Amino acid sequence: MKNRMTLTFDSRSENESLARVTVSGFMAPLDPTMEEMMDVKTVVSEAVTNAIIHGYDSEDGKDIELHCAYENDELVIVISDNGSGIEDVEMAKEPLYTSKPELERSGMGFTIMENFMDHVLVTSSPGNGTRVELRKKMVAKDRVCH
Amino acid sequence: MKNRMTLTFDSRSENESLARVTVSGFMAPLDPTMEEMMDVKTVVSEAVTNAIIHGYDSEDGKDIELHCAYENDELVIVISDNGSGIEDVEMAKEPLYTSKPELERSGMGFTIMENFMDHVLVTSSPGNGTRVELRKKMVAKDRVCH
Amino acid sequence: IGEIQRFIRDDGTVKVSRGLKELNHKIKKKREEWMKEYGRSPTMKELEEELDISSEELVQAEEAGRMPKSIYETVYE
Ligand SMILES: Nc1ncnc2c1ncn2[C@@H]1O[C@H](COP(=O)(O)OP(=O)(O)O)[C@@H](O)[C@H]1O
Ligand SMILES: Nc1ncnc2c1ncn2[C@@H]1O[C@H](COP(=O)(O)OP(=O)(O)O)[C@@H](O)[C@H]1O
Ligand SMILES: [Mg+2]
Ligand SMILES: [Mg+2]
Repeated sequence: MKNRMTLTFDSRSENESLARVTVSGFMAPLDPTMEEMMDVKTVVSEAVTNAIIHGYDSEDGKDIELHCAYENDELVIVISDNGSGIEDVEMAKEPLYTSKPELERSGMGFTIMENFMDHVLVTSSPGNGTRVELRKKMVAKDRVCH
Repeated sequence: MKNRMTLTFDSRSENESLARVTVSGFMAPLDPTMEEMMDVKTVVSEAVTNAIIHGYDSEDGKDIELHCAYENDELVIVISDNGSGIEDVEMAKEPLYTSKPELERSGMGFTIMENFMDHVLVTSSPGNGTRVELRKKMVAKDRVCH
Repeated sequence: IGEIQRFIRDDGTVKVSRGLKELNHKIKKKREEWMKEYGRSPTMKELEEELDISSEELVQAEEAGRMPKSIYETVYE
């Protein structure tokens, strides 16, 4: 079982929902549990919101890319933007750290991604954008067997 | 109201459903009626199936592109492939014409597109692929007023 | 969309958002029942079979539950 897709969309808040629907449609053939599906949607929301709010400073008309693929039970999701980038990725990942406290951000986006996914890889270059790679094994099928 | 997206996906039959879900997620902010959404999903299915079966002769691993945009109430959808192309577009559009009668194709794909959408433009070049542009005005908002 | 349509008399003017919101309530209820009975989250397919809906309907309705209230409020008026 193998598949791939790439969605490119405008940096508008309504596209957070588009990204969520697309990723759930894409993962449907893996028959995830509803819990797994909601976890994946949550992390996609976090990464897309980050691209819009932080990467592009809430400016619309910019490109965000959502790439998804699976091979057997492993789902790989990559969200990338060509925005401002992150100076210090380690600091950005710290729980509660936010560079936009004025927007009432929780600073928990990366922490949520790390908790809900098996693997999170953030690469960023200031001025050139950010790439967040997320991996998760779908274990639904094992569970169904007991 | 304005938005745009492009989905690129593998020429696999399970991606017909992905394309349908993605387009419905994209048009959600236009708050369509049931009928409008079913019409749009149906024409997307027809065009994507054509790209897979005719464009790529049911071979997977090839790219299909679904581009969607709206400005105010007009939805524009473009489905393209880099497959075999169509020799004679006028003939291909004839109701009941199919080049694959052995697959029990109805030959009604283009007819359905023309019936459900306001505007259909097919451009194709043999050996280079096919591009189907579909336009539809969403009139839902007017209807809600009664 | 079959299931969504079953909920409402569709004269062609019914908003998708309304059908999806109703379906979303059914999904939530069924998911809770399943959790109680089996002690784990149902898979997408299990829910689809329980509710006799397609995977597209499940995906759309799941998301509709989260969409801004305003859309539904106007629909229900
Ligand atoms: N795509 C991005 N582009 C630029 N900066 C980002 C991006 N994603 C995250 N960041 C930086 O990392 C910080 C932490 O992100 P996160 O944990 O999601 O918290 P929050 O979004 O609540 O600030 C952000 O405040 C921001 O400085
Ligand atoms: N993307 C495409 N690439 C190549 N040929 C196509 C494509 N789409 C349509 N065609 C040609 O147009 C014909 C008519 O298409 P359609 O009306 O959908 O009927 P059907 O798919 O049932 O054959 C097809 O049989 C095929 O020869
Ligand atoms: Mg965040
Ligand atoms: Mg056809």
